[in-house]
Amino acid sequence: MNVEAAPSPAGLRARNRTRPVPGREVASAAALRGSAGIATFLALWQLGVVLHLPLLAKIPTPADVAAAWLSLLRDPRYYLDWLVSFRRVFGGFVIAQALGIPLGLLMGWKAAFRSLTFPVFEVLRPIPPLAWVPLSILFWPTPESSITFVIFLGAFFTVLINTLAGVRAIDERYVRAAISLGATPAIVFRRIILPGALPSIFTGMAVGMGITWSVLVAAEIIAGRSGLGYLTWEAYVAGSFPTIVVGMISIGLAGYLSSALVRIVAARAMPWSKRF
Amino acid sequence: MVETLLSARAGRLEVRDVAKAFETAAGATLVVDRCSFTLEPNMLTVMVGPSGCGKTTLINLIAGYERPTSGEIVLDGRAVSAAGADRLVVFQETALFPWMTVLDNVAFGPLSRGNGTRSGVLLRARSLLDEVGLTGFADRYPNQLSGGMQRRAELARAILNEPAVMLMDEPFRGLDAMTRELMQEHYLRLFEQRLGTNLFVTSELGEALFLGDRLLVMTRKPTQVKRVIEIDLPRPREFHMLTSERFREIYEEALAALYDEGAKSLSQSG
Amino acid sequence: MAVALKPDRVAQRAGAISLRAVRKVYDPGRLDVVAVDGWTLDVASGEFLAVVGPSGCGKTTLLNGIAGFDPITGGEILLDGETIASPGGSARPSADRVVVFQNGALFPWKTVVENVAYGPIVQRRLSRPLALDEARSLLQRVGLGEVADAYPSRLSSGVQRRVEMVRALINDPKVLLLDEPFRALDAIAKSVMHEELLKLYDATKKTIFFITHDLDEAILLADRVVVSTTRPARVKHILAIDLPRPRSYRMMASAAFLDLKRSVADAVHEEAEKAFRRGERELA
Amino acid sequence: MVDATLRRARGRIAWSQLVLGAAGFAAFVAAWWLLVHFAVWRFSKLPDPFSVLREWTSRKPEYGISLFAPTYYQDIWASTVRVTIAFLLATALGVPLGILLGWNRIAREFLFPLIELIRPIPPLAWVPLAILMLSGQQEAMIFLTWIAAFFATVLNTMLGVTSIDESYLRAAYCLGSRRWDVLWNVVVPGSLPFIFTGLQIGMGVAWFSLVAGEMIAGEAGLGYLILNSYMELQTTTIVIGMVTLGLVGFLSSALVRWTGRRLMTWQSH
Repeated sequence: MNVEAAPSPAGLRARNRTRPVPGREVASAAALRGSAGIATFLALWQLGVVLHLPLLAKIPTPADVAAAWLSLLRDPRYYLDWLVSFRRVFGGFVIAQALGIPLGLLMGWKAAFRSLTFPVFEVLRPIPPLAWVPLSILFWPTPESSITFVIFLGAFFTVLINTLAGVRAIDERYVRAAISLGATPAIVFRRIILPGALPSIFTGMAVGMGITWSVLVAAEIIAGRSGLGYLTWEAYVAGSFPTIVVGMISIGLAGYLSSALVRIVAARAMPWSKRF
Repeated sequence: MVETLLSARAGRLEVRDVAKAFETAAGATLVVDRCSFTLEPNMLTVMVGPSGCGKTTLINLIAGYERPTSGEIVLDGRAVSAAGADRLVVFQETALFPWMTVLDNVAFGPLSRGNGTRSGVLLRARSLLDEVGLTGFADRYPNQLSGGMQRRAELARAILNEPAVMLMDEPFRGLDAMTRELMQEHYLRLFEQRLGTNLFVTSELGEALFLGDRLLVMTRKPTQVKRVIEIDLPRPREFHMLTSERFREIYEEALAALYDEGAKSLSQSG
Repeated sequence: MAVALKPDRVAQRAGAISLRAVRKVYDPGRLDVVAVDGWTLDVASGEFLAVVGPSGCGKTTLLNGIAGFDPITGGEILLDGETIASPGGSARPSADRVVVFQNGALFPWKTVVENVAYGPIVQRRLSRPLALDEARSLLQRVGLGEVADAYPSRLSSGVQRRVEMVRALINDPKVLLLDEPFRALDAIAKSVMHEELLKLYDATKKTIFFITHDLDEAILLADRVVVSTTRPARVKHILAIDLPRPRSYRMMASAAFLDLKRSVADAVHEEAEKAFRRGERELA
Repeated sequence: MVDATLRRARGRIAWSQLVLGAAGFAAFVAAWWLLVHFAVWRFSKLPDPFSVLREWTSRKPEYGISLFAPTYYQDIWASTVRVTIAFLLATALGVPLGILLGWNRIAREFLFPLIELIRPIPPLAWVPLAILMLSGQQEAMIFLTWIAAFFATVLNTMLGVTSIDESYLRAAYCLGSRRWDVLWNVVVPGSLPFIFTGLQIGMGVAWFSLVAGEMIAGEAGLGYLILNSYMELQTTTIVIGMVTLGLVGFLSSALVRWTGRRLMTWQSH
């Protein structure tokens, strides 16, 4: 593939594409196939439950799930669960960024500080965040704060490691060019290191956001009294099986929306980058 | 006339008996050995040599990114000890900061050093961008420009910084042969208008002879100066001189010296 | 690489390519990007033909059409009188027409000898040990025996290109299609590779279709140089190179070489500038 | 002379890194001990590092779990078996599916939107459904662990196939390959680096989910050990469980990395 010349939008597509550029018909064919795939899945699910296939015997049908969702949409508690879960996730997530990003930048920027702190993080990192749940409940005064702490842990190491890696991956040429142009260390940090690490920081945020929702669900099951994870668990305990699936879908949706939010922020913060 | 205008400008750089060794897994390797040459003010010195011979190391030493293992580098009577704004490197590929607009990139040096008011610097940056033909691209990000345009923006950034010595480290590498020719013309126009001390490193002999006043042919690693050839083609240089008889003679002479080294270095790394 | 590869087959004189009004349009009916337009050209069997044009002009598209990677929109391409590509039936890639790629395409997960043996294994269904033996002895003959068991990533790009040529030639193709194969090399490694390629060509007399944007390279290597316009690629000028063979890098400093260069330099420069201006216009 | 100076400089860097690392770790342990010992804020509720160490290495552990207790190894074994089964299943199903999705455009267009639809549901949200679908606790836990690793494997494998440089495929075809040759000689080895990235991520999320599953619904295993110790307020045992989880998690990732490196000697690093 060529890398050199001025690519026009058309020219770029013409040259980079090895196969003919897909036209409208091809694109709609793909959409059609995708919908067909999803429809087939739903049909098989419905059929499997109706026919009492093994594994699916106790599973609600898609129709049951839709009905349960509709009735839940009229229940104010459902919206409260959304709110509670979002609050927990964002609380832990924001604290993780606030601590992880500066720490990661510092570790990437100062070799001595990195040598000092890195081993400790390397030892703590492989412990799954949920293993912290019991200690967290013991230590923090309120259940809410212990859930937030576990969520914080879920995102913290990811953002820290990504920030650190982002700083380390900045091309030496940029730093050298800045110094040759007369930049002081403070300017190098603010205008080279910080923006240079941003893509990696946002990658860490996106991954971390995924982890926090996963952690949240488990934490709410183990230690919560409300939220989407608790809703799902409560439905299981109460035997209202369609609501379990509604809960799962809601959590999936919430996770998807949060990730989309990270992507939007990233695109805003890095207008120069094509990655987000 | 040019003489009187620029005689006050300093920028005489001497490389005196410099050696540089690097530590590798296999032990220390000597990359530069007993290397001496002088870059004269208002002269475009070009340096060619086999790839991997240590040209980039020499640039890094002159720029002050690395310290010589022995010998010294002297700029206008003072020994070079660290990187500074008086020596500017234009890197292989490009080192425009991807997260700044073209204008911010060009204005970065003077603004970092607090050299002039912000509006004054931006004004000068804009007029320089006009000069290199990038009017209308000031607010783009580098990755929205073609390779050739990025190189011109980088030239503008370097020139606005007014370094005593410009160090061009194969700046047009990676461009295709045709774009490269156009960039050479651009660079020549800028040099012929401003002069100053320039060192231009390349592995392309045609490029070297088209641009330079003096050619340093380097040996393979550990590198030192093998031949110095004065390129007495008239200025301003024109594209058509590339097919002149005088050019051919110099080319033949340089080619013999260079090919000899290149073949040796290839058989060496085998 | 002075050793003749299968000299007995040189006499067969196969590998003539004919382009008949070849045209390629990307995204027809919508963007309508005409990449290649009206190429009519005969490449004789055993001829070394170079096409020079600015980047993105459509040269690679033309090569892809001959190789069978991409269907063409108009005209036809013939190999030894047989249609291999037309708008109706596009060519399949085949071992008749082996491509050496711009950035190199040695499989990084195979050693040098495994790379070279790959063609005989998949194409002639040779057993693995036999194919490896054949590959190893060929590598030895061309002076690459020492690197036979190395992975490509351990080799310099110059050596990688030499291996890639060997991998192409072991299949005894009718045509070699070279897509700026030396582009990533620096000037000196490039000139060493030129000499290697010239020796290889003199020994095998394969038909070579070589695309580049380096005029010096094209003149030094080829029998004929076709100057292409910028997109859409059309034939702008054809220059017969009458430099004697065998050739060497020293000819680049000869008066005859410079005369040849002078005669097309303006045409090439003009297209380069056109391509450059157009690139900037499209970005603005 | 030059060499000696350079070697000394490098030696200093490595040595100082080691010293700093040890100092950092010591500071961490010391801070932990001090905070617990002087009962700063709520730190009195946590065990101090030395009592954890004492318990862990004790022949007669106060709460029954130490390096010398068979039940400790039973828990490790239970978790390891679950992760291993789930991980192998995820690899066996995920890699071929990922290759199919990457290699066949039609299959990708059919299945990828469905996968994208299910993927945002965190593996742990499957807990209740898993218990409902699968009769035994063991199966439910393996399912949970599997689903986490499965998605990571499928997506990375698919990404690996689609990111193979087109010129390798073209080179293979013009050397005379059939489709099947290309699959074995280009697609599979070419996507191997991505596959192993996927497997590494998969191993990480497998442990992550397993712990949650064992805490919620387990009857043995390290996750269960931690939660059970919590119920009985045996805080030193909680920490032992956590550290053990960190260790086995680290070791299993290292195993995947090592296998990957053995299979990809051709990569230059």
